[in-house]
Amino acid sequence: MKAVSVEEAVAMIPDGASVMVGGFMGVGTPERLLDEVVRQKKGNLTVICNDAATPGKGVGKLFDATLVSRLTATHIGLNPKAQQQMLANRIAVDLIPQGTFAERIRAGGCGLGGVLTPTGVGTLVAEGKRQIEVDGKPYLLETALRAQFALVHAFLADYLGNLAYALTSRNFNPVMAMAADTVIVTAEHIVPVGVIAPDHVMTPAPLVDYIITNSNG
Amino acid sequence: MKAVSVEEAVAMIPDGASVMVGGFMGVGTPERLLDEVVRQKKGNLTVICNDAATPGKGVGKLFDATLVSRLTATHIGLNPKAQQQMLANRIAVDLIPQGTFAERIRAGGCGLGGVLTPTGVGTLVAEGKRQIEVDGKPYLLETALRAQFALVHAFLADYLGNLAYALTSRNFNPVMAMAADTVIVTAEHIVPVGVIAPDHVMTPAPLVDYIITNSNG
Amino acid sequence: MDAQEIIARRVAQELRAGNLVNLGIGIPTLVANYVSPDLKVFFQSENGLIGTGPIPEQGMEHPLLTDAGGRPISALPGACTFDSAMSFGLIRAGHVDVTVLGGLQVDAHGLLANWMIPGKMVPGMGGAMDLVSGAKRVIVAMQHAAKGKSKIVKKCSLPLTSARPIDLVVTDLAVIGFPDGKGTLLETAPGVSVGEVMAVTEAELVVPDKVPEMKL
Amino acid sequence: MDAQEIIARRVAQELRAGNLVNLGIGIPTLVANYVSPDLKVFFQSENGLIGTGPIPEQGMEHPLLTDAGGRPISALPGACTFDSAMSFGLIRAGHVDVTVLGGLQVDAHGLLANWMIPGKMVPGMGGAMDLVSGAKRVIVAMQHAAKGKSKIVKKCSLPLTSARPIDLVVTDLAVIGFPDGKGTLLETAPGVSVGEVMAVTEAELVVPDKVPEMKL
Repeated sequence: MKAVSVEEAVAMIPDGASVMVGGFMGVGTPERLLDEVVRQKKGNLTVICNDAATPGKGVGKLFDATLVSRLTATHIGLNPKAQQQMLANRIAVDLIPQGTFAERIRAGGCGLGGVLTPTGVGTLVAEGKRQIEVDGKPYLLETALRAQFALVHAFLADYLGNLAYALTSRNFNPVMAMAADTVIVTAEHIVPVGVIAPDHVMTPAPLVDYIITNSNG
Repeated sequence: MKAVSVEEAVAMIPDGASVMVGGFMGVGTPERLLDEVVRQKKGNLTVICNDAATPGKGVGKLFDATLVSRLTATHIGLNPKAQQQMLANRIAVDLIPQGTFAERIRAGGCGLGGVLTPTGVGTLVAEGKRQIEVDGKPYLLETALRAQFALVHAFLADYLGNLAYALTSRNFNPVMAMAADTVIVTAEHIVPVGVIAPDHVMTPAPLVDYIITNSNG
Repeated sequence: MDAQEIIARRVAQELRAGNLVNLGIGIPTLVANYVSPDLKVFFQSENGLIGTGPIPEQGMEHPLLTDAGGRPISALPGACTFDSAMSFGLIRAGHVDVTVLGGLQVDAHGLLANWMIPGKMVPGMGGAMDLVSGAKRVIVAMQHAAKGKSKIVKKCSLPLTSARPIDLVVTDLAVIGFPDGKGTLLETAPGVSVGEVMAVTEAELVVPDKVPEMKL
Repeated sequence: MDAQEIIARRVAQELRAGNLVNLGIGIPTLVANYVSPDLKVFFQSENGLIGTGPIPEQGMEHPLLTDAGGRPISALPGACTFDSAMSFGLIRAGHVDVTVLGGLQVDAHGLLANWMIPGKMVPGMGGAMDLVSGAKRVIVAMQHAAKGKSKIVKKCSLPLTSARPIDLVVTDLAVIGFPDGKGTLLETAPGVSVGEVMAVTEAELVVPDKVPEMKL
């Protein structure tokens, strides 16, 4: 783990990068990193995030600034700007079931090629996917999903990189922290090593590449 | 969740049942439940456990009492009694890679039909299994594993059934607590509801069917 | 009693002690208002919480404790949190005993459409497909008809949410179940006759000789 | 310096600052003794711990803090624990930077056999197959020969642990790598000549003009 400024961290992300962003309706999203992505005008991004949040909040800021060219999400129903950009064909949007979204990212982070899920069998979601039977029951093969960067927000981080999340801000952060080449973290509080009890660490230190230290939150 | 005595709990397990047992070399194994299984002479069991532990410890006790007829595990190298019973064809043993063992149980507990793993491709482990390519890379299809009963050992349990595990006694307990029809738990300490912080619960209460209350540990 | 209250009260009666329950947005959310705390039902919020409590008093909200819509909620004693992979593991494997969801159409065999209307903006299915495929019991809570058109249809014209039939529909007019896969009128709303229900129902339903009235 | 110390010291030189490392039983376990704490290497124990520390002082052991053999260990400040699904997620996806394992045979292309001998009791592969398939870098630490027979073979006669070749073998006589998939003699042990190594090596190895001696 390396401590860096938010400016340095975001400077590493090239235009056109694939970026996983933690959070659920903007809760548990690294706002400071997104603000800086907007400030540095990183464009043409492939964003992987549960939802499009709302304008002005979470990944919603990236749609406000029209920085997104592709989006993989489970719903965008509460962000009219993302919807407009989708309808205008300015964003290619791939909408997938939320459980499948979670498992595909987990598979990417755990070295699995994919998982077999019953979700989506017999629906539009099955189109173009392999259907595989196990014990006579049909499943869809859903393949692993990874990204170049994961932007993660933790509640506590220590100086080794161990992370703990609070309440419903955990959501997709732990699985994304395993599924990207480079993991960049903001935390509400950065604490000395040993303050987070071993049993309470949710993301082990070796998974984290960079922690933003020039400002919390 | 229902609080029961260890005698009542084990009485529910019929001869010939399939039983997942938490623990890794006997660490994190519900010893009191196994002692009672031996006392009630539940026989012909299908045991699913990471290893055969050692004689006198953990699931080792079930081999001491020759109660096991089938075993799915990752290694039995430190239990000569289990080995003897395997060589004498008194136990059918299915040895599988440890990561595959964990994922098959997790799949069983998470409603997945199976997972694609690179582990075992091109080895004896691949025999009789479907090999599936994703993006040109070969994977083995490893199917979900479930049992009738899971015997789980926690560090803390509350009176709703929320569980927390300590240090290396966590191991397979959380995934097994999701993958069985009936989940029976022993805990080192049973605490009032609210004592385990929401973020520190590792097995949510609704997964637990029975907690043994007539003696801790 | 308005239509929504009828539906929510009737659905609440389906919940059993200790059930793990996931409520969708809209009418389903109202169900919690009619469940006695003594029943010790666990409510799951799929963004990562079991043990959701009422909306917090003003000033007691916390930005990191929210429902699936991002609105502040509270957590009851004994609540627990988890990540999204765990949350949908609970849903997909049937650890969630009951899910209550809204619907656009339910057909005569219990197939549900509730996530998209072709030609209109598709907001995404969120967790709906996993909930319908995985929860042990799926209850649809919806108005019987919309703009004068029956939502209980012969065959869904809208894209299905799952190939798995649901278990029960509760509307402002009726309770419909699917024994042996056949839509069956189980109850009528207070003061509503069987004939009145069938008059606004497109699907052919099995109608038993005696159809009791909902007890609310 | 005995054979095991030569191997362990040389393997230790392969570990980099901040690496997440999994050590197998036997000689691999000794590697930790030769790694400076300043390097801040993370050691994983696959039963659910990152940050394993030395064997605790007598009386300071705890039955719930053990290594993969069930023996008491300690946890360093900043250690963390997790379940087995997470543990092998870390291993399978290459989050584990280096694994050091024992071996029965390594062939000329880097394929490893280390989990069973047909006709003998099969104890099970434990985590070995996942480690060899998944860790970012796989180092085999073993004696060069056993009972006078080379363990560096033309082709493994024993069942393979993985179809994925390993990256490096360190023996009491040599360091062998596999650039372009060809077994290549990279270093010899102190006081051992290239000829002496090749005399006890069954596999044909690429031998560069200059083969340096291990610096221990």
